[in-house]
Formats: sequence, C-alpha cells, structure tokens
Amino acid sequence: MKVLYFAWLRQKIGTGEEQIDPPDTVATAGQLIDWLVTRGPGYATAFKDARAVKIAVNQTFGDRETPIAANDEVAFFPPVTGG
Amino acid sequence: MKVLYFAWLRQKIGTGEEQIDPPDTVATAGQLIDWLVTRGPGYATAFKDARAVKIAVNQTFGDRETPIAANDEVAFFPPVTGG
Amino acid sequence: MTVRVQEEDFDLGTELDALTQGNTSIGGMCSFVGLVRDMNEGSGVGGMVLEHYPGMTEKMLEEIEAEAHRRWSLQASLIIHRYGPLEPGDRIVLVAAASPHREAAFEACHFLIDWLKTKAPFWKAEQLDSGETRWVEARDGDEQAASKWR
Amino acid sequence: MTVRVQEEDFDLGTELDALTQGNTSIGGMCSFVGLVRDMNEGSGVGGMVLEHYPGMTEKMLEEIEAEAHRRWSLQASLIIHRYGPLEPGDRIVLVAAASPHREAAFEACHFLIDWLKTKAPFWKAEQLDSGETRWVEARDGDEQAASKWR
Repeated sequence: MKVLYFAWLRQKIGTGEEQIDPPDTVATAGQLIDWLVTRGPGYATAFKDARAVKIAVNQTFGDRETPIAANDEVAFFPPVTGG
Repeated sequence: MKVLYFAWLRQKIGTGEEQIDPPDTVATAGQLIDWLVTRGPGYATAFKDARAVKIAVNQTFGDRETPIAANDEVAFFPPVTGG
Repeated sequence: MTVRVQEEDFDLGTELDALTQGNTSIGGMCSFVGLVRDMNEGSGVGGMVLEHYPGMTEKMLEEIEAEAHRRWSLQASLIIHRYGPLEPGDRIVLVAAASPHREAAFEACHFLIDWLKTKAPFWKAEQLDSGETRWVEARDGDEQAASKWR
Repeated sequence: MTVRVQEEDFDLGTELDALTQGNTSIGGMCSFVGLVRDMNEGSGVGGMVLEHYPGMTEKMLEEIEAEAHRRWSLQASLIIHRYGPLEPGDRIVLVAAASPHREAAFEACHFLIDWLKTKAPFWKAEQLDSGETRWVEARDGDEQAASKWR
C-alpha cells in the first residue's frame, strides 16, 4: 500500500511517501490511522488532531470509513489552502 | 439652450445637437418635450413613447420635473445598452 | 482608478498586468470582458456601431467606479469602454477590480458591469445579416441585475 | 476546457485572449487571478512555497471544471494553478469562464475559485518576516463560500 503525507503531516512524520504493509485487520482508512500512530511519535503527533486530517483514497476524497486494500494509494493531509 | 439627441431619437429628429431658445413658459425638461413635439413630425415621433425616453440635464440623469435654464445642456435618449 | 472611453481596441494582458503591478497588498483581481456576439435575440449580427454621449459617458463611468470604491475596499480598478464600429468577436468593454480579498474583487467587478449596463450612456445599433439595422433594446434583466446593488 | 498545474508563471493576456479567440458565440468572459500578498493574518509575508498532490490536483481541477460546465452554459473555461516557491506580487492561480451571457460567466468563474479553494489539494507554507515558516490554515470563510454552490 502506498501512503502519502502532505504539508505539516509530511513534516511531522518525516516523509512524504512510504510503501507499507499493514496487518489484515486494517480494512478502512480510519483503521490505517489507528495502526500508523502505533508506529512512532511522529505519526502520533501528526494524527493527534484527527478532525484536522483529510483523507484521499486513490486520489478521491474519503473519510475514516472508506475501505482500503493492498494496492490502494492512501493520502493524508490538512485542509487545503490553495487558490 | 443646447439640446442633444442620441440613438433612435437622433435618427427620428434628424439631428444630434441643436441650439434652441424655447419660450419662458418652458421651465422643466417635461415642458421642453411638450414644446419640442410642436416643432415637427420628427419630434412628435421621437417623443411619442415618452416613457421610453431618458433625460439628462447637464450630463446628470433627470426626469420630466427637472428644472432647466437657458445655459443648460439637455439630452434625450433611449434606455442605455452598452457594456 | 482609471476610466477610458476609446474607439481603438485595448490589450487585455497589458491592462490587467498594469492594474496589479507593484501592489503587493492585492490578493485577488476579478475582471470581465464583454465581446460582440454573432447572434442576438435570434438574429445573426454582422457587426454593430456603438454610439455614446461624450462627456456624460466619462462622468458616469467615474461615478460608478467611485461608488465601487465607497462600497468595497479596493486597491485598484479599471473601466475601458469602446465606441464606434465593432465586429463579432471584438472586445467592447473591460471592467476589473483588485482587492486584498477575493470576495470584494468579485462583487466590485460584478457591480461595475451591472451599473455600467444601466447607467452609462451607450447605445448599440446592430447590423443584422438581413441587411437591417436594429437598435438594441434595453433588457429587463439588466435593470434587475443593477437593482441587486441598490 | 483546460487545466494546467505548473511551477512557472503564466502570461495573463496570452491565456485570456486564447480563451475567447475565434469563438463569436462568447458575449462575456469573467476571470479571477489570485496573487501572493505581503501580509496575511497580521504578519508580514516574505514569500511562500505551494505544495500540492501531483495527480490528484489535476483530477480535482478537471472535476471542478466539468461541474461548472454541467451547471452553466459555457463556451470556454480555464484553470491554471502554480506550485513551488512564490514571492509577494506573484500570480498563484487563474480561473476564467466564457459564456454567451455575462451572468453565467460571472457565476461559473466565482464557482471555480470557491470550489478550488476547498477541494484542490494545495497547501501554502508562508515564510514570515520573523523568519518563521507557517502553514496557512484553512479559513471558515472559504468553506462558507464553497457551500453557497451546494
């Protein structure tokens, strides 16, 4: 599974992109977050205010309930501020 | 008094600008119209649908009640269609 | 604040770039360009002549622009309106407003063209494909659009 | 319909002229340019870096543009958004919409920037005059502006 982090999530986690292989119990984006925060303090800080984190699965906006699978591209980022 | 006509008023009257000297009883723009229509069929046609005619006195929008004096510039024209 | 009434065409990029140039308080600029269409009210239009009231035109455009600056916090604004003979595809008018914030820029720009449409002394005579010349009639929709801003 | 995401600047005149060129059904074109301001939230801003999500950005901008064409009768539209390092006064974004009628052009253009502001994956990191780098926070006003179009 390809996971992407942008803006301050990227900075707090220390990488913008990683290839991960979560356990089979991780079936939704929310479950992925819950698993990621166990991986280290950077993740814990990045996802501390979970309401501030937006989720995209395969480049489409989703939420904590959105199902994810092994070949998906999952991205986490703050609310957007372009324009 | 300088009187200006634009668009189809100009065409119906046959001139865009004239210097006139109406009688002293003509004290408002509406009275000027009433006097002008006695001057010939072009004027009568131009002012037939009086509601369609806009009035400006010294380049400021007015109406039939707007007072006019000898040195004023009075203009008559259809509703504007620029832009 | 700039108002120009001219027969010749204008260059959109030059005008809009000049409007924001060197002013780093500007966060957004909204502009509107009106162009001659080849169709109006169901008739083919081969061209038009725009008549105006020299003197009063400039005065009204300046008043409209000043009113926009009273209503919104604008860093810059521009109105250019052409007159004389025009063909389909030709630019007729450019209005633009620049502000620290985008809502003010949008509203002021929209206001400029809505008020211009009902208050600036211009008249369009269309040359129809039928050979006829037709004075464009004022649209109720333009009055309604302008009255939004009362 | 055109969407471009690029690091380099764009020429406003070239882009807007190309949008209406040769299409004499267009009666009005509305455009909006967003620029980097030297102040934000009370702090002096010396520059910024715009980060984005390559792939999703283009996809979202194309969806936003397609939605505008579903809602309004448009002859042409354009979205250009830059990324990378930018300085005060630099152009960030251009959106434009052209239609036979001016109301559609205005509304569609306004819609494009309002939706882009809440749906396109861009993030601004401001370099403050204090030396600090600050991630710009999303504004409630932008959410409200976007929700007008729901």
